[in-house]
Amino acid sequence: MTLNVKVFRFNPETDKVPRFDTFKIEEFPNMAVLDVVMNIQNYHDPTLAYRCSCRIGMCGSCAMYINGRPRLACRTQVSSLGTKDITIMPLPNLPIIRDLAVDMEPFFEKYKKIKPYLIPKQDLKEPVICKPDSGERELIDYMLECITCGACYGACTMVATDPHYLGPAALTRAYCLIADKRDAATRERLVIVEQSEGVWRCHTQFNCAEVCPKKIVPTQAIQQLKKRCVFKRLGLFRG
Amino acid sequence: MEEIKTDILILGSGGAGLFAALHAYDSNPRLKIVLATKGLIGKCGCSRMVQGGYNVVLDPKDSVELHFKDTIKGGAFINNQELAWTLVNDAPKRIYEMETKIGCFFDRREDGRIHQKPFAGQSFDRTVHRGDLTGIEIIARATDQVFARDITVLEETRGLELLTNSNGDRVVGALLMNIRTGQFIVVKAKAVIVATGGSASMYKISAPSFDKTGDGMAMCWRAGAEFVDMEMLQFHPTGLLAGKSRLSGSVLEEGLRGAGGRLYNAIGERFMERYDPERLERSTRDRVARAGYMEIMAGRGTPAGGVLLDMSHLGAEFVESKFPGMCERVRDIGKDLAREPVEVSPTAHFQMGGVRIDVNCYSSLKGLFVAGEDAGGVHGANRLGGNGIADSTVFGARAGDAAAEFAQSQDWVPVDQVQVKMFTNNVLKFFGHADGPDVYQLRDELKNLMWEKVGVVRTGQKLEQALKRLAEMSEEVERAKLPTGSLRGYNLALNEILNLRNQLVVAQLVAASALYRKESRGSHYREDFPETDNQNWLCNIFMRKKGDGYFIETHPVKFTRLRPEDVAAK
Amino acid sequence: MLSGWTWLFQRITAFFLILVLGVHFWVLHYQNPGEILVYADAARRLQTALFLTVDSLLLAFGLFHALNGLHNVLEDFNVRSRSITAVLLLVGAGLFIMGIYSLWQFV
Amino acid sequence: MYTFKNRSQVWDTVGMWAWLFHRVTGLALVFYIILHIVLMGTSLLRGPETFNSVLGFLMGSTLFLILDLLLAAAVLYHGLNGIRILLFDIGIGFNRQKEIFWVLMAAGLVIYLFLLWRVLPEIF
Repeated sequence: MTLNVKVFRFNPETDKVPRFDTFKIEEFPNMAVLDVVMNIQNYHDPTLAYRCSCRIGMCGSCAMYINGRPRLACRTQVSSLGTKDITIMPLPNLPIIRDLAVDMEPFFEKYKKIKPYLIPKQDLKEPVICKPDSGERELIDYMLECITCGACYGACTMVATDPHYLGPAALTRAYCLIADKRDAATRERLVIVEQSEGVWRCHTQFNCAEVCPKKIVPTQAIQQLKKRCVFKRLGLFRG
Repeated sequence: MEEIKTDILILGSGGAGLFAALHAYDSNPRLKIVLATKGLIGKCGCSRMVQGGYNVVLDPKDSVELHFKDTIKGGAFINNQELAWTLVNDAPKRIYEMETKIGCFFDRREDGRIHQKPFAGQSFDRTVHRGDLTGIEIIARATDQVFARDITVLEETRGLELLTNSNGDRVVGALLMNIRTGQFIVVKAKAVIVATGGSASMYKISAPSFDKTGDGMAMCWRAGAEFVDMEMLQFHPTGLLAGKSRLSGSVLEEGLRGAGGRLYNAIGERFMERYDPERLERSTRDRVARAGYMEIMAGRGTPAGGVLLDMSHLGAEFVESKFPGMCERVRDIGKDLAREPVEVSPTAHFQMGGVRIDVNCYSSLKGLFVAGEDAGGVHGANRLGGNGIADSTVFGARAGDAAAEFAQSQDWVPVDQVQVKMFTNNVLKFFGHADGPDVYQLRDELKNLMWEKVGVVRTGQKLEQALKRLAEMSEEVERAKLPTGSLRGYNLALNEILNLRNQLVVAQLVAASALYRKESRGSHYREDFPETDNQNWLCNIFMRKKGDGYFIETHPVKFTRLRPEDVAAK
Repeated sequence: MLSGWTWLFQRITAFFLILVLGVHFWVLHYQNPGEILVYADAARRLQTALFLTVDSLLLAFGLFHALNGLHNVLEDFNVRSRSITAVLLLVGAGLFIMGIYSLWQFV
Repeated sequence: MYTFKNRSQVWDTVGMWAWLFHRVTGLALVFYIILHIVLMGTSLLRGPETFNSVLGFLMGSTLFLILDLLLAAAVLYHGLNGIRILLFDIGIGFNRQKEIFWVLMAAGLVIYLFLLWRVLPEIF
């Protein structure tokens, strides 16, 4: 089986507009889109630029816009696309370094804005006791699986239209920390996310949830934050 | 050329690099710290790919002595015992730090305390984990903490060479290259911490991430650091087989065997009954990997060259709830881990050998600190599953602390511009190579060569053949071609050449050391010397550069805490 | 920083509108299709306190929901300025006054 | 240095279209409500004759009836999807968002067919 692969090419040093190169690639069993990209780069056109590290869906380096959606190239099986025509473009909503490699800086700038690190409570001396059936971490537990690949960021229309919007990943991280009973900076973070560029820009479009390779629903994290922001406004928020 | 002057330069952003940065900063926030990483911070390297978990003594019924004994026994008694002792003693501190300062959250037991799961080769269930994808939690949270501190992070910036003084006994900085722009950066540093990981990716079937190509080891070698036990390279017994896909070789975690997973050959025999009837699949990695390899070689493997890992007898629900990440990965290749056997093969995984260090990560060169997989001696001839991330965080933290202390008492040493010029020319020359060997062909050849000749089962003859070819390839790679009109920025072909150059250095060290050790021990198995020879080989092999070649010698292991007979007596 | 309040009020008005707008539509458009609305009917209805209250609330909530919705869309496109907010506020206030004035002249 | 941004959108998801229609109907309704208030307000203020002639003209025209049906469709959609959004806001249905959408749309279709059944005889 031969795949028709269209690859986005753009080099900001020399090009004004991007172009597409077409490659014919032989498909083999268990082929992921990352295999396709590496095949092209290794054996067809060594000048192609892309980024990847772990190739098993743990590092989140290889998110690309594949056949109409941001996906992790390594976790997207060619057979799952249901077509032999593959179009590969860089992750949307981010500046392009070259070809398929984007500059993740705007994404991480916003991620850093919500203070993504635990600011531990003073009296925390040893691991907290937390029974799995207490439900305390029920929501955040699966949201912590985020690998900051940026797929949600690339899929979000609000990010596309408003360059200041914090975006799904940063807000999800903010929620995980705000709901973490070990953290001491809850209010500080709520003040950050309740700006108009924060949670209120989410209009429950769910594109983020649709593309998340870890099956996280950032929309839900954002709703949890909205709820807390409103409670805080009403003077009902404790913690 | 861009020049940066800093107190501490850290290469690598895996567990060791990140913990080094955090500890160096926290021990003295006034120090300037630069952390350079080949990919994106916290995303490249293998600590993030840790699946199983982190070995640590937390339960009162367990003890560090037991953990130590398991580690030494697993390492076939050639571990550096002081390093191993440091590992088991510091591990609990690091877990506490992760839970209370860094923000990690590990799985809990019913009573709300940290859960510890069974792993192979251990006398107690002591592996702390978060599901079956533990590395993400550790590395993501540590990266978040780096964001909280004033640490300069250079992303997609690879180390090219360590810079040394004129005597060659003091590391004074490093030459880096910004991959995005192709520009060089000279970093003048009082202390350099190398934590870039090993080079197991030089094997056809291998587990590490693609950007891990032994850069740090090769840099340290060229700078003249002393190495130890380079023949010791671990094969993980259960690497997924997925044909030509890059998914091949990725590890199906050890917890699967810990939980009771069984291995069968193609004719349905539970073959571990023959190799280790007592511990069966829960035997150490070296034994299980070799057993699998022997079965495949004896023609009892599957047509694709693997054996079968079966979890189905444990109940689909159990497997899916305990190992969701593994099930998902196997589902990617159209198989169902919870319900049917999955094809696996030994996969090159981890280098126990590396730069010789002491308990504070000082190498043989002044100003050079090494931590994590780049360093050798902690695990001896075989690493226990779950001791890897413990190693990187424990020694990363120690390197950070030590380098901070060192930097406070030292001054900068001038950088030798001639040396810098030589190193940059050695990269720029490739832009003039319109023709020459194709780097991707060379890389594929290296992977096959290592797999066949320096693999799970070695012989003197094969190793000699490998060494000969590796030497030739080292020359060929210097002539490798770059596509005409290649740009400096984001040039993956150029980076592949630099990777291959480094891998070839490490490959030669592994092969040469393997040829030297005329016995079988742990992960190192010689078909021509199949017995473990405690009479002559309870020793470590040391190597260092000498001219264009190397100097190699052995020293007996110092049994400072535990002698082999103490363990055997029990 | 009013975002939190406006968000909450957008929800409250939405809830009210879902409940009341259906009735409003049904009564005025679909209850007797074909029958043309005449002044006298409107005048009679608006003399009852319930209708007057509901219609006034409908006017206020509908206006807020609409103009705040528009404001949201502008913010989504990163159009944020005090003058835009002021214009929307003025338009809203003007329409509200006019609406109230015409509703209440039958009392 | 970086001059080009990829702005490709995701078009193949239910949520995307639900949101987009919500937006479009919302904006249409903003203009309608302004028009509506101005028209009703001024007509009422100008007294019975003007009111009756304006309303008589509008409600007697087929075009108006058709536009009225479009308006009903917009209000119906915006309201039903609004229910979906309110459900999310109180924390319900994140893992069933598509199903909720289709159920509401089915209900909307039934209501709309009922309205058509009542109004269409007046047009023809």
